[in-house]
Amino acid sequence: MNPAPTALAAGAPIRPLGHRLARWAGPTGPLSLATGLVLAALVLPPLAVLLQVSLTTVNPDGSPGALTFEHYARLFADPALYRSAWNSLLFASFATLVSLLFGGVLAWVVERTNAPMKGLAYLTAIISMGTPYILYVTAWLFLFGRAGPFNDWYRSLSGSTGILFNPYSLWGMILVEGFLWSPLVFLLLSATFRAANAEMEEAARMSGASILDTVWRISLRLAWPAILAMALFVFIRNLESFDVPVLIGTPGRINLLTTDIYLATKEVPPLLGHASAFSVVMIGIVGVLLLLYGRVSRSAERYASVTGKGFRPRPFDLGRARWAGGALIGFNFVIILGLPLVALLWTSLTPFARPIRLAAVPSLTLKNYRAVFGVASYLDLAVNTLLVAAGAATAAVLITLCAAWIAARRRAGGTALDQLATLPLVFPGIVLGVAMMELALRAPFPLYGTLWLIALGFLVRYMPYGMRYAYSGVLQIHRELEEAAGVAGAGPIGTLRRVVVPLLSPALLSGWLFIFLIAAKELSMAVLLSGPGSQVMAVAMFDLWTNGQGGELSALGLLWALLMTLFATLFYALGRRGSAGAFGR
Amino acid sequence: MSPATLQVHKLSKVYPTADGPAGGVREASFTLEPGAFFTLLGPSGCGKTTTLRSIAGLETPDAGSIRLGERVFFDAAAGVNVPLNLRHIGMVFQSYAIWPHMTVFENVAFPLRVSKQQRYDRAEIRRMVDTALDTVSLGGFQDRSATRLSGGQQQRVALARAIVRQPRLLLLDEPLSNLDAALREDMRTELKRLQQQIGVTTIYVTHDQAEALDLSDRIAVLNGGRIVQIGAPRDIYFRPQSSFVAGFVGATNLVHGTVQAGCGAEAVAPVLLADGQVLHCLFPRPAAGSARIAISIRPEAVTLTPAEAPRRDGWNRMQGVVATSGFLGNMNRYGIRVGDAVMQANTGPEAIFPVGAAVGLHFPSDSAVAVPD
Amino acid sequence: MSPATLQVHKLSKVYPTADGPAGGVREASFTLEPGAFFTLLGPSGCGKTTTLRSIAGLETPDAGSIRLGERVFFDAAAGVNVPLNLRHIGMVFQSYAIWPHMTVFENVAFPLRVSKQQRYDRAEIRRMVDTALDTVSLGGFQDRSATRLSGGQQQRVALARAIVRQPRLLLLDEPLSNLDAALREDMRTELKRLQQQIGVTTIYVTHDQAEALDLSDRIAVLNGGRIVQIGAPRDIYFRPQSSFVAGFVGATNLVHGTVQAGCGAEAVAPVLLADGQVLHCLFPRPAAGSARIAISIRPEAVTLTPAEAPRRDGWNRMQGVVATSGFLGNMNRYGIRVGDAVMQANTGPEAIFPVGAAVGLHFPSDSAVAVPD
Amino acid sequence: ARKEGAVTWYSGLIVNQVVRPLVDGFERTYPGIKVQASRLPSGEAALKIMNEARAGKPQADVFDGTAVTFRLAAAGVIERYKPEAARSFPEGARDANGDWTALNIYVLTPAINTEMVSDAEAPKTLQDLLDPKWRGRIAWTNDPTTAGPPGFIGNVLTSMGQEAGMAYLKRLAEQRIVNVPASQRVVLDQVIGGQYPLALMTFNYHSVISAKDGAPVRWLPMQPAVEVPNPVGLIRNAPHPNAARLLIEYVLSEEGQRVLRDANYLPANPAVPPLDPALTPAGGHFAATLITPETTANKLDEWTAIYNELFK
Ligand SMILES: Nc1ncnc2c1ncn2[C@@H]1O[C@H](COP(=O)(O)OP(=O)(O)OP(=O)(O)O)[C@@H](O)[C@H]1O
Ligand SMILES: Nc1ncnc2c1ncn2[C@@H]1O[C@H](COP(=O)(O)OP(=O)(O)OP(=O)(O)O)[C@@H](O)[C@H]1O
Ligand SMILES: [Mg+2]
Ligand SMILES: [Mg+2]
Repeated sequence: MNPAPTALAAGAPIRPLGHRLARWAGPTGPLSLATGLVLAALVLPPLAVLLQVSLTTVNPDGSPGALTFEHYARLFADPALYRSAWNSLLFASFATLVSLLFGGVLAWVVERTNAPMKGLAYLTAIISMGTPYILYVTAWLFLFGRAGPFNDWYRSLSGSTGILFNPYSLWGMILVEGFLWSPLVFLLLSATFRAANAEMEEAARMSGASILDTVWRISLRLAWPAILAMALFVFIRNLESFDVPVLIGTPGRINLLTTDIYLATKEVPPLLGHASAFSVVMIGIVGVLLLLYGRVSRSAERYASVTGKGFRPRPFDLGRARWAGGALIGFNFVIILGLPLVALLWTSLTPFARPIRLAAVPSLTLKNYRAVFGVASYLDLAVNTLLVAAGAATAAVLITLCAAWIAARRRAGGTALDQLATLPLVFPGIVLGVAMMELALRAPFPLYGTLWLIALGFLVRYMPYGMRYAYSGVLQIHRELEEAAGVAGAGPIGTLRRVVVPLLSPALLSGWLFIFLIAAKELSMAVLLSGPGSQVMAVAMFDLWTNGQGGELSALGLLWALLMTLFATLFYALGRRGSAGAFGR
Repeated sequence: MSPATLQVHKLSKVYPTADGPAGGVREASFTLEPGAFFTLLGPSGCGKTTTLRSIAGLETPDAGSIRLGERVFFDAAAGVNVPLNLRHIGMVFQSYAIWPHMTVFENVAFPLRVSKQQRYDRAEIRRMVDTALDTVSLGGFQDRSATRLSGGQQQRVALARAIVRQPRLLLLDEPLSNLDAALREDMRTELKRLQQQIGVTTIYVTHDQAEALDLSDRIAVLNGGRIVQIGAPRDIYFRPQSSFVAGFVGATNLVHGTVQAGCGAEAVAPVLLADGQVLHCLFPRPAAGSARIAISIRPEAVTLTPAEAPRRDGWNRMQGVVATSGFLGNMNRYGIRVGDAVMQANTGPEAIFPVGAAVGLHFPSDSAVAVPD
Repeated sequence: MSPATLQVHKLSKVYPTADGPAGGVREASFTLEPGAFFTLLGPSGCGKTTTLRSIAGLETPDAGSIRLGERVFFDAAAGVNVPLNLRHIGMVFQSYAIWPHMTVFENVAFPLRVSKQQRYDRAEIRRMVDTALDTVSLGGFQDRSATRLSGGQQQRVALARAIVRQPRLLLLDEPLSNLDAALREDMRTELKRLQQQIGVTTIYVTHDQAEALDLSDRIAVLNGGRIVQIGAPRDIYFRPQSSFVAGFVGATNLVHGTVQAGCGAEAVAPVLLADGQVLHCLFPRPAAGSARIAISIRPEAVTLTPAEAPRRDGWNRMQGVVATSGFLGNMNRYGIRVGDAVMQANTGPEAIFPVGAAVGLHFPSDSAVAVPD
Repeated sequence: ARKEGAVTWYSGLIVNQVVRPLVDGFERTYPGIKVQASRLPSGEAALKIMNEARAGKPQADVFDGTAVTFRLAAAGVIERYKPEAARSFPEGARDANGDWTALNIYVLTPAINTEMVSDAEAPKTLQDLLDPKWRGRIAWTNDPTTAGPPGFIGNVLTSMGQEAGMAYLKRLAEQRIVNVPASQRVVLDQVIGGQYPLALMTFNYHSVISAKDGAPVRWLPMQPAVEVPNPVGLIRNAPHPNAARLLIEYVLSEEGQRVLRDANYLPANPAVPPLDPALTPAGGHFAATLITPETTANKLDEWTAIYNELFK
């Protein structure tokens, strides 16, 4: 054949005008558009409110006043800003590192080796997600604090009057935050490791590499894009986190960027301009990170080695080090779950706050449990909470399923959808709460003060997490399975419903459970958005906490965690049965 | 529906990469008669799958047009692009893409359940699925979970799914490449029978020349994104138009030389080799004197004899020494050192020459085909 | 290191599944001479990979022992199990498992860098990697990123990586199955040359009989987790000990019949078929009178003639009608209806019989081999 | 009022201890009117009430809370109402204009862990707090209201005078008081738990409650203490104004105040003495600085600024 001397032969790119538009005209165009509209409707109004609040003064009656840059000016004029920024950076980076190291190594051990007690790791992750942060953090502080058993023992052993651990330090904060988020890292990375191509590792072993060599030179490098994406995600979350910086940083006089913001929101009424300006700046920074993240998570596919065909997971035989792996899982259990639960159990059994000492044992009482069971309204709260959390989780999973599918498959508008869905990650809860409140008040239908509003708020707030779960899930489905549905005549919705959803169900279930669990304990928004008829559990717990009913709080928290665990276990059992049926396992 | 004529015209689809557009397929044109079995053959990465996916609607081509019967599927100039789910095409993927969460029955029934053009009721679906499964000899497997099938069975489920709606066009992307040799042969026979039975126009993608030659009515050989030859299997095999086709479609020995005297099409003419030997070759196309050409000699066309055997009439004879010998079961394969080159020769399993033996290589003139160098 | 004798004794490895232990391999025993090229051949799921992985140390067998030279790798009874990274074995995986985040050089240098037994300095590493890459004809590709390699090149990188430390044993798991036909043949030749050049004891896994026959010194045919025959290629092909081996190692026609009179080993004796015909067959093992047996006749042993051609001396002759015909390039394949059965016959590309023609099937008695039914 | 059928109360009080018993009592007295109580921290309460008012959709009828009142007054969302039941209340316990009426009284004092601090060591005066031995061992809430550090600062400045007060505060700041990001009650619990031996600005009745359970804690009648009324009031354009008035009347009535008292609070109604009379400045004969919402409105920003400058 004689190649015709056309532009083609010259290798020039052939991209007729409107080629990009053609993508939109494709069968997924309408779905992209619809998902985009829903996402925009969810994310952009709060963003607009945020911008407005950050750019206006507040009149005494709380209405927005004149345009001003004062909030930004104040932000940057603060002489302590650079110190706080530095602290924030340290805190976010090292906490991310701790989460990644701890959660990541754990995920690897659980997914890729024959270490014993793997179930325990999952149990730990799930229960820990069901336990309110505040309980967690206070439990750790209680244990490692000045009067905690560890410093107590140290004093009695060494005879000194000082302390061994000072949790009210930057390192204390980093550790606590790191541990707090390691279950999430664990759950998401274990999916990555599960999907890894075992032959890559075996080839290294056959080449004479020890297990450590193999992990360091092969496994980690191959999972690198996924790890990096995960790291960015956790980093962003840490950067905007409030709980730990405030609970630990304030007494320790360690100011982070968010500490100030938090204090501003504690004024009466909260000074939202400041917080909003901060959020806007954060959105800018995080926007850059998100772009980076988008690029990284895209290249994660390059190494995606799963096709599903002939794939058998083959764990490493750790030999005697098996028990070291088991020990790590045990340590994780103790640190993430065991110790805090012991602390909670102790406080729930003592009549008033007391350090853990043998001397206090005779005074132990069940009165706190009696008190909890004596309050009938907890039942309503529990029902409300379950409804709201389940509603938010369901909606978030549905929306992010569409968004993640479009994004992961590079359909029209995919990147935009991904970023829209990830954006709420940077809204501080209270700011988002205010935005939602404003919007609900302006809504033409009765939304304000209903459970719907809380669910909506949770939906926006936790969409980014749903997105992560769904996105990595979609990447694991062999593309041809979907294409076969298209060729067989199914439209995008049909493909999604009949093929993608069933195949994705394990990832979707995990995502659902995750959102459900963290939504059930979310506080800052719940306080603002709940009306008299729509109180949720977290508000009640907050009430107990501010009233110093620590014992009752612990009792309630423990019971709540128990309920959540039962719920999650049931859910997993059902899920497993469901997917066992689906996959013939 | 009755099969229809498929017309692919100047189809181009290249992929943007960091170093500019690459891969894909460029300016592919062909027309398929209704009921034809057409094969795209070529080495890995030559653009076979891209072509197939463009026809299926899984890729949006950059240029060209695709029409089936009177229906325009795609026309870059006119801006027409029918979504894939409305094209009514059956396709079997290389990985089969059997949905693991469904039974065999549900897999095959899927195209009927999602059909937009026509609603099928339960009884109809059951009847059509049963028919399709019977056609691929999988009657009775209806309720088996799709994950509990062997490779060959999966392949047949994929086929049943592709034909259940009686598509106007059937696309098969290397459907046999995942199977082991014995199964592959069985399935090949099966596939051929099936296509003849239902008479659907079929495009088959493979890189296995034996498969292509065995199954097809017509073959298009692709290389580097372009179609380099289209023709009937025997044309492709016996009348390659380039040394690439000669070498890719079946093993061959290529010998280089100069045409001694110009000749017309389908004529036998002498060719002078570098070492001074003269071979008589078949020229499928006219050739000018003193043009440089290559001669393709199939290993199975070569008969080996002890060195002293004379040249037969109308045959060529070369002289060499056995360099390697291999036993392939149904034949022996010899590498014969002739001058600097090693020529391959296949013989029946009974003829045995030891390595180092001097042998004569004999082949008829019409088995030495001239191709452009 | 010099190659050593590999002894595998009663190796068993089964997988626990929901319905009891299944799959894997059972009681496999064989001994390999230093430098031998040994092939495990069998259908998908017969336990080839399991055997190979057990030798490599990637699986822990349930029973048996494995020793290389004087070194015991594994002995279930004695509780010995050398970790895989200390076994000093080279292995090529079916997927090649080339690490995408390294260059070609780094991929090949990896075994040297992580070596525990010996530290190599930079110059040494460079020299050894270069040698290995030259051996597989990839000199000059050192700095290429591993993701930018074609299938054949990846395959050779994997090979270079496996041999760079000069292992005492080389394990290859279907190294050619991902390549296209033309490349597969080239690599086969290459592999054979290479193994002879470095002289390493090699175990090769494949389900392709042509590959096995061509490459191996000895072949073990596996079926359902058990070794059913071990022998030299020609033994396996011409003297199958079961109809499974006959059918799996090369296409064959199996005809069932009854021994008319008992006979000794390597004797030719008449067999009565169901339709009353008598065929003369070769009995590799002694047979008792009136035993039921199967006769294996290779398609390429069958010569087709027009129906009227007479029986040749020492040959068998059957009568049939051409049912199918296929063109495979280097041969034609015919399906001939003989009574109720269809027999396959391969002929050279020149012999052409139309479908429906009555033909005679001729084959020598020693090409009709009796196997247990 | 009965026609309205319901009344909504945004409360900063503790639901289980006070709000629910009050609601139960009210609903028993006025069957047919349902009380919907919503627990809100001050900041959120102010935000919600103001935003609802602005949107023209007020939801709440009744509010309470120290920190909320003056902001709401400034925002103009309070409906003036002088309850019948409060006729007998002292000056400082009701607003002359009727913006608010005290529901109860808070008395804020230091408290010590009795296991860590002996009676002899316990600080008796504000000056004792400057003793170097307390350095880094004093805690207080970081609540930016008059019940938190700003209230303490106000107390010092009011009682010592502007100049002497500032000098004192500067020296106190060198003690590096620990800002605990939690309520006064939680700070007290940390004292009980042994994290800190001494806390400032705790509600004195909390110490009494805990001590009754056996906790090693005691409040110090250090003079002057801080006295803050907890106001209750009516919201302008409330959806259920009449029922709201009934509710306010009820909670201020002797019956309502007894409910408060039984929950260990210090009632505002002089007719209902507290369980432990020694807790109030009057009953316990100690001096206290009364900080009313008006003072708060005038001074809080200034005191908060001092807090931010010196103690954060
Ligand atoms: N999505 C893509 N992006 C960039 N390049 C691509 C893409 N898909 C295919 N290519 C390139 O286009 C060329 C043709 O690919 P195609 O899949 O059509 O080959 P093929 O002939 O089917 O090969 P194989 O036999 O290996 O399946 C290849 O070089 C491939 O690398
Ligand atoms: N980890 C495992 N768990 C359960 N069964 C297994 C496992 N690995 C292999 N098997 C089973 O053991 C049998 C032998 O497997 P093996 O991989 O050795 O087969 P093979 O001969 O290499 O086949 P192929 O040609 O398909 O690679 C198969 O039936 C397989 O299903
Ligand atoms: Mg392809
Ligand atoms: Mg295998």
